[in-house]
Amino acid sequence: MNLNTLWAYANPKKFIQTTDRVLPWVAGLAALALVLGLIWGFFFTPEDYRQGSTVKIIYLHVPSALMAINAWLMMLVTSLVWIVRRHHVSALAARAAAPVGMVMTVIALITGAIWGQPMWGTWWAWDPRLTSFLILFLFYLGYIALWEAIENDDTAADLTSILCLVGSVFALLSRYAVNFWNQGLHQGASLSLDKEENVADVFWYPLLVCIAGFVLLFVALVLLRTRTEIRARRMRVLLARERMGA
Amino acid sequence: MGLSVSDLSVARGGIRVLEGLSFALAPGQALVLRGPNGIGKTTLLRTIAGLQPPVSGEVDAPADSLVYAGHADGIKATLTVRENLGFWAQAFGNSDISQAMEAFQLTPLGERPAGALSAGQKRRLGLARLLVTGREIWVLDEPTVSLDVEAVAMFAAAVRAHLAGGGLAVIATHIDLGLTEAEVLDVTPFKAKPLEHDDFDGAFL
Amino acid sequence: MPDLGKYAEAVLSSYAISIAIIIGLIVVSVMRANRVNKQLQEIENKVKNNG
Amino acid sequence: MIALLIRDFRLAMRAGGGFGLGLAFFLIVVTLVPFGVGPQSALLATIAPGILWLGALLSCLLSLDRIFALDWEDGSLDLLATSPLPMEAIVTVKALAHWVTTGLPLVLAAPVFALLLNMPAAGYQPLVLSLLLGTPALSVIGTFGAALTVGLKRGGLLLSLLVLPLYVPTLIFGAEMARRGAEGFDTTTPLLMLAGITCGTIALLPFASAAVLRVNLR
Repeated sequence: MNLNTLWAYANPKKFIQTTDRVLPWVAGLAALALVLGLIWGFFFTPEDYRQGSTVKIIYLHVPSALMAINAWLMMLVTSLVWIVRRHHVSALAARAAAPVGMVMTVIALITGAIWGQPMWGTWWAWDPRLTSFLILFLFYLGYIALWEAIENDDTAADLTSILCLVGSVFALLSRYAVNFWNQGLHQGASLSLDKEENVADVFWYPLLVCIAGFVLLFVALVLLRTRTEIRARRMRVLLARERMGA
Repeated sequence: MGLSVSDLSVARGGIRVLEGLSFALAPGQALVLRGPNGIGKTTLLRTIAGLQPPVSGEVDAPADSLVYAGHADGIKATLTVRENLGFWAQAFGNSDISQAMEAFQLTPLGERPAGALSAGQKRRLGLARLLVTGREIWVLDEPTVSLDVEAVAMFAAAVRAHLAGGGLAVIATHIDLGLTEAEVLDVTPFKAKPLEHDDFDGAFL
Repeated sequence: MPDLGKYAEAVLSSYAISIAIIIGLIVVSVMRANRVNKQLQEIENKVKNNG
Repeated sequence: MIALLIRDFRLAMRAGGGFGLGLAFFLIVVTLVPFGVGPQSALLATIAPGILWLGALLSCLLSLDRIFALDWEDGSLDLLATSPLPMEAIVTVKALAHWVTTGLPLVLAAPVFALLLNMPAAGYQPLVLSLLLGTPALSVIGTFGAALTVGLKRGGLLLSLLVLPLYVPTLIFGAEMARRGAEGFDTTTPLLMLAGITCGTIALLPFASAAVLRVNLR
């Protein structure tokens, strides 16, 4: 069977076989780390003198915010791999990762808004960080919508990977534009939510476990969804061939 | 300076339709493609014209020597015949359109907006565009659709003149153009064999 | 249960919402995986016996 | 390339070319705002720069899907692809044609519409300058979006969903410059950022749009 160059690198059958073994482990570890991290963070950390118990929200907000950004970076890398190496599995992995990234952005937005509520007195404040997550959410929405709008898989993979490249540049631009725009309102730098600097050790360790949990959860979900995308694509090809063959 | 295609296979919507095609054309030769509808003639012509990359094999022709004419003629209804032709002439780098207007008797229709032309006249305008581009290799997909007998003769004469001038043509058509010197290639034997279904990876081609 | 003070409602709601969304995503992904898997098996068998 | 530009101008000017479309929409948006927000002139004056910038942005968005759709339907795009013109040139000319037929009229009309929202006098010059600098970026980014959705059936909605997030930086710096101008503050920083973004998009985005068009032509 002659594998033409287009296909020599990627091998969905090998991908599915390897993930058969790996997926259960990753899923198990993810569950363990998540449960452990959240329980540790929720039950066994003292109150913060300034923020009271709302500090417990960092165990959701920080990991989800990190994953929201890293998911887009992962999609950027897989898009590049698709453009350069025409590696089918990486294009499908990007398609699989987008919804997970979007959900992480939603969680980051919700927890960020709830956490900021006592400070700002309103459910939503145009804080630069929260606003840039809102813009990232719009990018995810557009990316997924483009995948759904195109029938031909190869064209869809090409177009979405180019959109991902261009979108990343504009997402970065928006990130700084938003920073400029909020300070521009002369309302004084609102207490932005970057927690990393002032997190005492006792809060730090559960946070690390939560972050590990979210990363593992992301990997498990992307592997699972990529396998589904591969099978869905194989189904489309078989159906198309049946129509052509009949 | 001719056109040569070696072991070409083309795909439509990600699925191979034709494979193993090879032929070569020297200047002054024409090739007529026959085959049932939907077998992939259009896809083959678009690949030869460079509009889409082949799945394997290659097409080599001198750079900037191909011109493609598909079913749609690229005519703007609100522009007059002269403006349409003039635009395509400038787009391809030359400006004389009178000779093409003569060849397809479009001079009397010069100032009429293209939207007011009949299907046959529009088609003649589309084919006149070929002359205006000054390209050697014509790649034509069903050029004589909606043409009456007299217009088909006009088109055959234009092709013959093009070939006499050292040009080449690859034409997909069902009706006989009366081009005695053209070779005929039936593409049916080159239909892509569907890959056996059990090779999981193959299904991705 | 730790004493959450006056922010109890905020902390609890954010945990509840986030966990609900994560579980929702997992359930949707797993269900879709099984459905596509089943459909693929059907088509492969159909193609196999009249292939 | 000039031939393509002239042809596009002729097409836009001729009947049904959609030349006044963007302008009319801009006027409608600006006149609707006071109905929605209330006629207090003090309030209108403060939000005038933002409204004018939003109106210009939405008017640009409105006429984007016409850029390639017409050429796609009548086969011109295929023929242009085989012409000596590189695809990048075609895309840039299309963006320029869109800017001249849609963007420029908005820039010229903006001061007139600013009267409706009684914008402070100091704001007129920065508003026009910011629009002049910003609308080319809107056209080039819009052309990228139009190329992405050219083959799709109901591509219009998807086009807005893809393009609006890309408009955010230009909108923020453009509106910020107009607002600072209206309030009498110094406008150099937003001006420089706006000009930078526009130059960057004009220089780089046509390559992405050309790649996308080649994919769509397959």
